[in-house]
Amino acid sequence: MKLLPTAIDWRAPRTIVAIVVIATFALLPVLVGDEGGFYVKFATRVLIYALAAIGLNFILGFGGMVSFGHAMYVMLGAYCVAIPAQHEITSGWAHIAIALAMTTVIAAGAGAVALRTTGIAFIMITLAFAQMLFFGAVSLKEYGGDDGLTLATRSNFALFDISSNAGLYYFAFVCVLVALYLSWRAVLSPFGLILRGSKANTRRALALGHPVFRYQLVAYVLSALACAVAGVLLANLTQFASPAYGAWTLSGELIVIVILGGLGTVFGPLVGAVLLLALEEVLPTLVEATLPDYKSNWMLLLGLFIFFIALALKRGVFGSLRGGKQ
Amino acid sequence: KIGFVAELSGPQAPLGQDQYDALMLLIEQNGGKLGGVAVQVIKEDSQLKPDVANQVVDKLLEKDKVQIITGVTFSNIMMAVHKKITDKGVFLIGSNAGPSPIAGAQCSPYFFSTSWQNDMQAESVGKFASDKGYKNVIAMAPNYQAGKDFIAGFKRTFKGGSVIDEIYTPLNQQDFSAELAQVASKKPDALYVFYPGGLGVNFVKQFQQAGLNKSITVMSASTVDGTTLPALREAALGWMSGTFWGPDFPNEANQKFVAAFEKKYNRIPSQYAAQSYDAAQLLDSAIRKVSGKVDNKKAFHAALKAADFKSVRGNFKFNTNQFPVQDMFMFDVAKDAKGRVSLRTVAKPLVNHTDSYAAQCQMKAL
Amino acid sequence: MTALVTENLVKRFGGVQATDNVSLTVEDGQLHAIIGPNGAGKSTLIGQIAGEIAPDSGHVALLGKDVTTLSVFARANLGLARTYQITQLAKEFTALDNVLMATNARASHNFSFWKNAHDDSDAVSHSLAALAKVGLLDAKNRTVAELAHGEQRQLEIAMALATGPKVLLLDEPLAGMSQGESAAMIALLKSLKGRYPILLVEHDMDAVFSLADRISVLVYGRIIASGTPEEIRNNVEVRAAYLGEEATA
Amino acid sequence: MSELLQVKNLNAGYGASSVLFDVNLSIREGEVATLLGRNGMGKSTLVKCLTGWVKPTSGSISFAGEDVTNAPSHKIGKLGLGLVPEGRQIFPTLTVRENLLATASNANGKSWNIERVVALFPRLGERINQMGGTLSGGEQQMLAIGRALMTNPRLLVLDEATEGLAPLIRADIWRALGELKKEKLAMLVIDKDLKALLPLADHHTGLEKGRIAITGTSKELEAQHERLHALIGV
Amino acid sequence: MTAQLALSQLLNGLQLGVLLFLLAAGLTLVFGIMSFVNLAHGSLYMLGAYFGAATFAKTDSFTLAILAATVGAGLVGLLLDRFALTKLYTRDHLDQVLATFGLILFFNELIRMIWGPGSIFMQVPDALSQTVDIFGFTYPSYRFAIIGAGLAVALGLYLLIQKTRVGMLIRAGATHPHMVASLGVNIKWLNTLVFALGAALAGLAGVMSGPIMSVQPGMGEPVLILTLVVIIIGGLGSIRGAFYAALIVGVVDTLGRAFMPTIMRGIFERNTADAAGPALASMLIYLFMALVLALKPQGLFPATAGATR
Ligand SMILES: Nc1ncnc2c1ncn2[C@@H]1O[C@H](COP(=O)(O)OP(=O)(O)OP(=O)(O)O)[C@@H](O)[C@H]1O
Ligand SMILES: Nc1ncnc2c1ncn2[C@@H]1O[C@H](COP(=O)(O)OP(=O)(O)OP(=O)(O)O)[C@@H](O)[C@H]1O
Ligand SMILES: [Mg+2]
Ligand SMILES: [Mg+2]
Repeated sequence: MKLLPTAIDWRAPRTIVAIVVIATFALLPVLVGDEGGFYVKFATRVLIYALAAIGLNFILGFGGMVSFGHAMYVMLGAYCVAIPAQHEITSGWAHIAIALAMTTVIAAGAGAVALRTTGIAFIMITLAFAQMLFFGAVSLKEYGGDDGLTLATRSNFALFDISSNAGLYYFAFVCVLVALYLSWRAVLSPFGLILRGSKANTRRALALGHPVFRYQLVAYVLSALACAVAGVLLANLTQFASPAYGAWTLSGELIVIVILGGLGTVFGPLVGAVLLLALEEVLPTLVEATLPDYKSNWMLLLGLFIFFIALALKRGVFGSLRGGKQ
Repeated sequence: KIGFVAELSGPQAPLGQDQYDALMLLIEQNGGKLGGVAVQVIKEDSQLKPDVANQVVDKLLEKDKVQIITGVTFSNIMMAVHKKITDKGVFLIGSNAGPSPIAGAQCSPYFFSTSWQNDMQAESVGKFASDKGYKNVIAMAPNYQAGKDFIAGFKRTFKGGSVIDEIYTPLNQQDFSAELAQVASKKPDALYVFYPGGLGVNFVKQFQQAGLNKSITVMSASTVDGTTLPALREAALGWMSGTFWGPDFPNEANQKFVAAFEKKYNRIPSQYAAQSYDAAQLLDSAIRKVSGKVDNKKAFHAALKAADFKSVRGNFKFNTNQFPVQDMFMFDVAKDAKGRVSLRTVAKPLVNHTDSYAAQCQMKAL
Repeated sequence: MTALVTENLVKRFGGVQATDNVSLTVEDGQLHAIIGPNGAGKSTLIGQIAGEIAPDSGHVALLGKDVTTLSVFARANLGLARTYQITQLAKEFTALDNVLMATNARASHNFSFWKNAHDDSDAVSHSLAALAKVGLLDAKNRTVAELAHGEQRQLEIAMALATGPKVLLLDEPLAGMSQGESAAMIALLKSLKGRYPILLVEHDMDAVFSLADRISVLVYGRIIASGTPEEIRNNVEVRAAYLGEEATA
Repeated sequence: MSELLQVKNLNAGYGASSVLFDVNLSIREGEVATLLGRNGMGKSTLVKCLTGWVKPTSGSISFAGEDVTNAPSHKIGKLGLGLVPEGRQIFPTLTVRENLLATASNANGKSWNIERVVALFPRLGERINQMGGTLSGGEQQMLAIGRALMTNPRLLVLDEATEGLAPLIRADIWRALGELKKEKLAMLVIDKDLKALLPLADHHTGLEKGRIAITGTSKELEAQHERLHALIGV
Repeated sequence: MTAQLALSQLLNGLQLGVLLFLLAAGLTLVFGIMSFVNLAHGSLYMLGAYFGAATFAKTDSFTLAILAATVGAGLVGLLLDRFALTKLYTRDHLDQVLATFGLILFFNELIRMIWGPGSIFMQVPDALSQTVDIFGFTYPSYRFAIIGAGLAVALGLYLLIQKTRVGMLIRAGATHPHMVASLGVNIKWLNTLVFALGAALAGLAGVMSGPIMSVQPGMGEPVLILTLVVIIIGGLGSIRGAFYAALIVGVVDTLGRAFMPTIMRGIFERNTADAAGPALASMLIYLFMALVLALKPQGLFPATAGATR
């Protein structure tokens, strides 16, 4: 698998980019100082999106399962904070535990049905599940329906204090690092090898004796869990949970992040998240500075940018950099 | 520095655009000032996404350090940012969305609305229907929070007849042929609908095409308004709509506003523009009162609360929950003097109307 | 023990009777060849034995166990390995990774998330040995897309061998190989013969007659003859339906 | 007789890896040539250069009087190069009949039609309305040959066209190719069956690691038995 | 419930189905046959609606509007294909997803810049603005016209794809484009043709729905999702499948909406029924799709009986 170097080459552009990105994130709160609370929050959002994208990439990039419904797990995670909080349960560990448990159950069920199909049908059936959950949340009148639910305070993690912005930031940062490391290990492990092999040729994998369905289901649930944690964090960041977090547009955005960063690379999703969200932030300002009348049309540029990236780079931004030794 | 947040992209952008244009209109009329103080409006697009709204509000609060935020188009966006803004002690002047929790239990001294609580429009239509003595009414709305609120509000004030059927359509549904066939077959005295934005455009057109304009009276809320009428034109003639303001209001403030708005933007202002214009006037009056010292929160709050300005809607004052107490009107769609399709006042079903959640609000002192 | 038994297998595709009551046995250590005209149903038969195609009726027994209702991977885990007539490989994998995937199938499941698959020296050396057997050691780090057609055919066989099979199903292993490689492959099959029971489908008659212990001839989904190579070579019906002149050569 | 195909000093490869080095080959109208060599020596790569799938890094190819070194595939096809590719590549979602008809053409005044193809491969007649993708391997191979003939080519290129065919059919194909040769159809044949190639072909080119290792007429080749043996491992 | 009501609901379902078919046909052609995932198909629909509405407003001729929409969208499709998308055909599906997602943003914003953010108005043509009385109920004649036009297009497409050489080549090119080229066919132009045809059909659907739905930026996306559902249920790449699936989805959706609440009220008490009914109705087609896929992963009418060996 040429996309995946077997050993790290410290001088390869990919490694350098990865180190620079990680280091920047690590130092960001220090760099921007007290005045930069906004940037810290923005970076937290980037990390949260990255975490969800890392989860999605695990099945999309490595397993070939294009889920168009992963936002539903983000939404689920968010509601697993907001609803217990409504009932005075504020422990963050409890929120995470509930989110993980709920997600495991739902993802196992949805995955088991969805994985009966492949390709485009899989895309659509995952979308279908997400839409059902979305409309389900919209009809939750006692929990705000589509107006959503506000959180009085952030979750209470005994060891980590996330009530400050920097605290939440570092918590998210640690989650992303852990997710990156775990997916790096998993992808190179026999499990990952078989998962990738099943993507490349399912028929052969089966004939070799691999229970492909089980591998895929496990991968699907794992990836959903990452998204659920992202949802927990998002609810804490915005102090809000709403069906909008499960809208198909967010599922689409996650896919875009993964592809933009570089499909089937471990680090790509983080780069993709940084790029997409930074563009959404910078472009309006840029357009305003040059063509003030057209500020609200900045999405035109974003669209063009995404289009040309897809056209020019075969493996996304990070994926197109040279990797380590083959 | 004033922050302005609204939907400025996507299908719902016309609402946000009207809010923005009206705000800027007043500031321009005042020579770039509000209350005698030069202001800078920082405009942000919430893209109808709660997490984006959060993001832009963070930016306004922490990077731009604004002291006042106005705008906010949709209820779910309001819910996502309301707490964050008011917790910071920044004044939020809502010029559209008025979800019930904010009028009730979650009310805050830092929040003022120059529009309405969501149920108010529905209640005025309900009252109107009672006054007219309709017996059998069918109510229709999309199946989401606001849709349910609007039907509940209608039923609250509709007395003497019965709602023979409530039809909730999926939020993403664009074609109403099935429901219209249903309605036609039941032959109600009147139909009450709530279909905001593009949904309304679809609904009105399809209603007309089904040949129902002649046979069924329609009372609507948030369906035919300044943002949808340009797309609907003759198709909406005869439709009725309940709200607090119409461009034909004779009071002087309004005549001036409508004329200026039409002159500058070359279109009839919508109620969203009117609400936002009032928000701007409110700020203008309050800032003037404290002579620009917005930092003195107590004084500024009192100044806002006094609502000492000439609202384009005429009567205006704040209730305990800092939502307006106002008259509610009924309009129908007709051609105006210049032959354009617009709203025309036909009745005033509710006078000095208050919303029904104020009782749940225990307003903290500042 | 009988390694493989099929009993009255029947399979229809619409109007085509692809398999018509096929019963055959492969004894332990035996190389059983199946020959027959194109479209006779040989690959379909292999598919039914491997579990990819569900027979309309009939049974398959593997190493004394009825596996008719078992899934493809369950049969593989019992020790059944196959090659495909039309190459089935993981295209963007290197040759080594392809074989490594096969090697990893020796354990019936492999939910190991932690260790690097390439750090498992046992598995790697086992895989390299399989590559060496088919003469692909030099190509181990090339991706499948970079391999010539014949090399892909060789890899196909390496993968089947690497799973450590108890029974081998080979669907035209020599197809696409040049004369030189064919000869090497025949030698390899000879060395495997006796160690594994093998069911071989092949159109290369030199290979079939030099390798097979027993030959069955499939025509229009039916076994029309079964016997030693000598018997088959001299069977008039078989010559008319399949062999033509070549048998005399 | 004029040169139908002329390959001069051809170099080609995939990305960074070079596969062909200074290959020369020419075929005249009505002539039959072969490419010999073990697996991976570059035979198919040469074919891909002829069809425009792989662009040469240097050298030139002319076909039917035109320089086609960098011509698009469809132009080469129109000029009359009929391909039976490695691995068949028949259209799985078309029926047998449609496979034959879809790209048929009679631009070159030859007269292949469905009846003739079916007469050559009766098996295809029996399967005429079956989807291409469900044919057996050998049936697909027959279809691929039939499909190429239906374009009425001036030069028929067969890349391992007898792979996976039953002995009887293989014999049929060799006989058919013999007949085509009589009709003065030029051919380039890649096959491992030297026994069949020697009587059919006029001249041969053997490749080793992308370089020409041996050339000559059938007679000349038989004379260099040792060399041939080393080259293709007979 | 009267027989008339049931019949008019059936017609409603048919009309929705036909409209969906116009979109699905183009999408399934490029998607299933050329193996190109074109998320921007909805944008072409939107462009068609705008071209049509603008032309109609200028000329008052619905015929011209239809012409402008079809030709205009087709032309945009042609240009897109020639100058941008060709490169993407041989690439991974996900690259195509990314690129066409970019195009969606681009087109939506472009439309907003040109025609403004609000809905624009499109009237029903005078000749079709009446209602027709049949079997004792009235039905908008415009909707009848949609049904008629859709059925005609369906027939034409069927003949084109199944019965003509072009159709065969299109299908052949889907799996082995190189091979088609080597057999002497200019596959690029063929693809362009297919793409433009799909785009033109999307444009046609756009202009036909203009007088019914609101013509506004972003109108393509909800429709796109529904269309995807249709082609999945129908089986990728199958025009026949798209046709039946579109009609089934149209009818199921309409009847579900029309009768589900009543049915629910028969089962549950009013409050539960009012909450569950519409929620279920919104999920209905998704449920239906999930059900179809769970039972027949290839869709109802798969294009190929495609065994690969
Ligand atoms: N999925 C299918 N649908 C319809 N017919 C099929 C299908 N699969 C195979 N067939 C038909 O069944 C018959 C047997 O096919 P099979 O592949 O088993 O032949 P084979 O003996 O392996 O031939 P070959 O030697 O050419 O590979 C053929 O006629 C083929 O066309
Ligand atoms: N797409 C490709 N990318 C990179 N290298 C390739 C590619 N295709 C073939 N090769 C390499 O080029 C060399 C020549 O391949 P080619 O297919 O021309 O061989 P061949 O003589 O046709 O062999 P065979 O008899 O096995 O078909 C081989 O070493 C092969 O590994
Ligand atoms: Mg076979
Ligand atoms: Mg070759």
